[in-house]
Amino acid sequence: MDAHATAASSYAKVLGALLALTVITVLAAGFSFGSWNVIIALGIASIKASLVALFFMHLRHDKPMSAVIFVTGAAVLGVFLMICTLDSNARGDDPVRPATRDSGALAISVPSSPSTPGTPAPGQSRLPGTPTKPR
Amino acid sequence: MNAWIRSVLMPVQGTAYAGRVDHLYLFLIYLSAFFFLLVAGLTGYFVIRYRRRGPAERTPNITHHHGLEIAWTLIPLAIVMYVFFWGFHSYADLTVSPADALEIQVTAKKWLWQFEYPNGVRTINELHVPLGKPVKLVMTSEDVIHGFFVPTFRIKQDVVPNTYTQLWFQATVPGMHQLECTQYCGQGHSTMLAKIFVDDEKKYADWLATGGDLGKNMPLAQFGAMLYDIRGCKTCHSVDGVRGQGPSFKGIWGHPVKLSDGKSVMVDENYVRESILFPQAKIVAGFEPIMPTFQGLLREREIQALMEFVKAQK
Amino acid sequence: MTDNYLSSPRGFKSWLTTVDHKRIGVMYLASILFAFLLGGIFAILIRIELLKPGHNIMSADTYNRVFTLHGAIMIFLFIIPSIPAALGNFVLPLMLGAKDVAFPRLNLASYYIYVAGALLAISAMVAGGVDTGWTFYTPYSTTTNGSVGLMTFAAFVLGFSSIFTGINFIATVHKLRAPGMGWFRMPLFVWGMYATAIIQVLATPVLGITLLLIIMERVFSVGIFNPQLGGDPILFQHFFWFYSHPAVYIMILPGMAIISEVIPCFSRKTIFGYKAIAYSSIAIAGVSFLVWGHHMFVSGQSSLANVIFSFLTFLVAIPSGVKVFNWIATMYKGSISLEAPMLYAISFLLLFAIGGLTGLFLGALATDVHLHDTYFVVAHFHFVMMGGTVMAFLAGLHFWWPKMFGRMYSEKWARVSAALIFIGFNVTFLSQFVLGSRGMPRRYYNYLDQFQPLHVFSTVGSWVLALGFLIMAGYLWASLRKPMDAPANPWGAVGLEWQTSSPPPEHNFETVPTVTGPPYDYSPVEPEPAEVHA
Amino acid sequence: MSAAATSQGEFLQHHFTTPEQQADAGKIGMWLFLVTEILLFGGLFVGFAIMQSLHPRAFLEAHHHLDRMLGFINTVVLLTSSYTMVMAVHSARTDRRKRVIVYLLLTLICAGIFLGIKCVEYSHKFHEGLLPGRFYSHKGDTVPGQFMFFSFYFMMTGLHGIHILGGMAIIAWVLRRAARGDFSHSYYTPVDLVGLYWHLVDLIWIYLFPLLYLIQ
Repeated sequence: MDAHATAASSYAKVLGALLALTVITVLAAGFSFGSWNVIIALGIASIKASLVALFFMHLRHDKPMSAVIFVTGAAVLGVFLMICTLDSNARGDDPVRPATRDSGALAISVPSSPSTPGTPAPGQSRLPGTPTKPR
Repeated sequence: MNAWIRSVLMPVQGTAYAGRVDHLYLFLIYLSAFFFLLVAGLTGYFVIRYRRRGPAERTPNITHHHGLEIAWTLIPLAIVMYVFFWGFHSYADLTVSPADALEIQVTAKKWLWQFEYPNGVRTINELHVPLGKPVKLVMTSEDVIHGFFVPTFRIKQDVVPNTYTQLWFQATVPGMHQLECTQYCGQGHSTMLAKIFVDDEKKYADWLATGGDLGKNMPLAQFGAMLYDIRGCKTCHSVDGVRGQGPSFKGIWGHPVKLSDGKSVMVDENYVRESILFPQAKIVAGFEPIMPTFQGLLREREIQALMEFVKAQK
Repeated sequence: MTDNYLSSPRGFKSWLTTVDHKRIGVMYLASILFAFLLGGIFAILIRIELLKPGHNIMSADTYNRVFTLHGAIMIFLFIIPSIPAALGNFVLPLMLGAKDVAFPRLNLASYYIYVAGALLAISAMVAGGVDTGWTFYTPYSTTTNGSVGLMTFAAFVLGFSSIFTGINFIATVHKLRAPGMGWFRMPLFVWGMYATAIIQVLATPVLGITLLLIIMERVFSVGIFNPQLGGDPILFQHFFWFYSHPAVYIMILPGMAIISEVIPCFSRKTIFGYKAIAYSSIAIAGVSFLVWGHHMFVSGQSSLANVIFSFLTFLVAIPSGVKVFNWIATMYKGSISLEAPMLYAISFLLLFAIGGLTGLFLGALATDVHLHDTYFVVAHFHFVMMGGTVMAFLAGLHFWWPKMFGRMYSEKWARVSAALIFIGFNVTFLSQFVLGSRGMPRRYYNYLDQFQPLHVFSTVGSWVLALGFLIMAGYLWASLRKPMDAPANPWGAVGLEWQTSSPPPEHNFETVPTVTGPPYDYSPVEPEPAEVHA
Repeated sequence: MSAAATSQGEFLQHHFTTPEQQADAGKIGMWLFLVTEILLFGGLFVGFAIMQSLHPRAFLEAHHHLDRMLGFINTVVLLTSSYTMVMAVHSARTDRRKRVIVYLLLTLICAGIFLGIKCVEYSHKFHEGLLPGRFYSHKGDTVPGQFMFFSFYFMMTGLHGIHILGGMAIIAWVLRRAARGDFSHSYYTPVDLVGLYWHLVDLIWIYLFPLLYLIQ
């Protein structure tokens, strides 16, 4: 019975922590910390996710196998995200990479009117903004 | 021996870089041959030497050998690391172009290659470059991804829409070199070929000065036939009545043709000219509006020549 | 004795609703063989079209659809499920001494999802076809006509079938091993399946989302892969190959797993370097997630990524090499008998060696730039996929055929067919290495005249291959028509699956087996069974 | 005790030897499935990250159209539902059958509220023309390319919403079984596994909320 009461009250505490963190993350988003904003927001999200995984999903007391599976999956996703980001950024540094980055020159306004996704109309398929010569 | 293997397996070496690629290629051929013969030889030897001689034959219980395991882990590891660095080292050359390289803009679209020189000369499916001078290509695509591949130069690079990719080379063998599209791009993929002409300094200068003025002394119809060939028309328009991506030229001149909007139009000078310059204006019924415009790519005389050519397809 | 899983319970309906892993395995086997036939017909059509340049039997559009279907069918409908879902489903629980897989109903669901995916794929073929190549590269795939949406959805559905098989196998290996069977007493086939299942579970979902994004791109123009809307087509290639490179190991690891069974059996000798082979399977599974970018060396990916991926790619060569050396060492001082499964295993060794070694050419940056997207690549992956996985599949099929159906096939015809397949395969694909090196790009409908002699050579080889497979179909069918004659253990093999009758009873074992010794303990094997079928 | 013994026998499948073995296998299977879900969503997250880094200003501008308050309320609702779910599992484990039913019902109600608020949000977006891809028709944008944010907004929240619906279906299913009295301390795997799934859906939202609603 004691064990029961402890478990139940610890779940309530975890919920309290989760709600508090949610309030904090919303408040933090109201201030500008530059590039730290993303890190703070995702950091808090990760703390919340860990709480859910450790307590609600019982990883803390479960057999280690569940945690191994979970962490492996997260790690694989991490590798995927990391390498895609790395390549995307490294291409950005390339001198011949054109200005697909967000700049006024980029005319990506609204995708072409609801025509079929079929062949892009050639002849004018060259989008405005593309032919900026490198350098 | 080396030269023989190379001549069997590889095309001509059109650049110094090709020589370096072939060097690694040959090394890998020998390396592979060695390991293949090792595997095949041992397998063959064991199969014969230890063939089953009777139903009750017993074998020794050999489970493992640490020394061997380590050896055939570390030795191949050392070899592949060596190959990695070699491949990387040669490749590094390809990624950095010399500062004084002649820069040519390349635009790929279904299914032709378009080249633009610094002085504004434009060509289609035909690239002229000076012998022994570094040439840098800045490439982009107008529709889907294409691939720029010159086997004799051992260079290849995908050409991506809305992105510029680059390649450079320094041709050392005069004459014609084949350019092929290597990234699958649809119906005309295998006909998306172009010719690269490596000319000596003088010939190149002459060609550039005349703006690549082909067919100067040719009769119009004959010139048109040549343009039909090299400007990519033949990828989609046949002259024997076979339906391609576009209508065949056979017997259309002087006849009315039905358009996709239900109207019809006479195939004459004005219509053909409009179709070359503004291909989306009037689409023949049953065909997709996929033809690229040739505005700014063909000179007046070339358009006339093409008209003569179409006229001649009775 | 007559009471086995094939005959009881009786009735067609009992098959359709079965949760018996053996029956599901057999149904999978029938389905994938049909897919193989279909893909094979497309392959022959491709080779006939390429007999001479220009139009032979089909138009460029048809050709593009045919090679797309050949690739998509062979990969999604045949190779990926071939060994795990068909043979693995049948033997994995037997090898572990289990009564079934962990989730029998999920297993049946996986089969029906496979069937649904296959039907969707076939309807995509009928409804306009798909001309994108099995790689679905954007922006081509998002702009071309045809039933790309249906085909990608089919592949998405098939992915779930693969995931469910993977989940099932992992749970089975963890929880259903017979008493006494520790991790290092498991047959290496199980290790290979386990490594495969890890990749299936971790990589396939990314393919799922990639395919959904293609559908979204076609329906909504969401923009992520569309360069004209500010998207990045190269990112698509990252997404695609993040699955599809590990998928190559979903295809080859099970092949390696079969070879690890067949070679000790027909050498009648303990496997050499058990732990090295087991660990190398896991190592391959791990590294397979880090090398996808070698499909993108000329794609416009950053040079930095190129270098990193080239480096990692070479690392994956090591565990594969370790396995090959261990298999050869297993034959040393063995008692080697060349029955059909062993013939295919030896074909595997030779062809996979070529496939693996030519991988070095493609991993090295400088040579890859020249060879990329040429027939060299086509030849390379056919050597790995067909020379590797399909040969291993055939080895396994002939190895376990008596166990599955209780009947021996004609050994004489099996040898003829193995020889024809080996010769035909080499004629077909060795020539393509030369074609590629000389600059023949892949997916070409038309080609320069200079390449014609080698194309003719290759096409003739494909006919020899087809003949080999026809003969195989003949003798396997014939074996099914005769009464059951296979002993429980026709090859004198030591796995648990050989301790039960052929075919096994409904719940696999009369009494739950207990494992007391190491696997592959061939020293005390009784030669009794060899005479039975001789 | 006797109830426990019967439920053991009743739900033990023939190929397992002990209920513990069966429960463990189920758990491994569920976690593997959850990992596939993480990677499925992961693809969208990676796509979002790359596109956001390519078009930061467009994404920043676009996210102002989202209602932070509604997002916040939905986060609270979903976190609460996670709590009621874990309490349902806990009650099942401790043989409080009535409470299992109550907590499962509460979870269902929370899920319903979440979807209701989501519907309100969606209808606002539809109304303003903030639609994915080519259907984007919002007027007066200062930064081009905002449609892509909404492409991701709808794909991510849409896929998440589908998972909520699926979750509601399986919660209803265990609710029925709980009402039938299937569960006890010796057999509550279905509640446990459904709980795991539900927490994962919550966990994904924990990341979606700051990424979509709180960009700076």
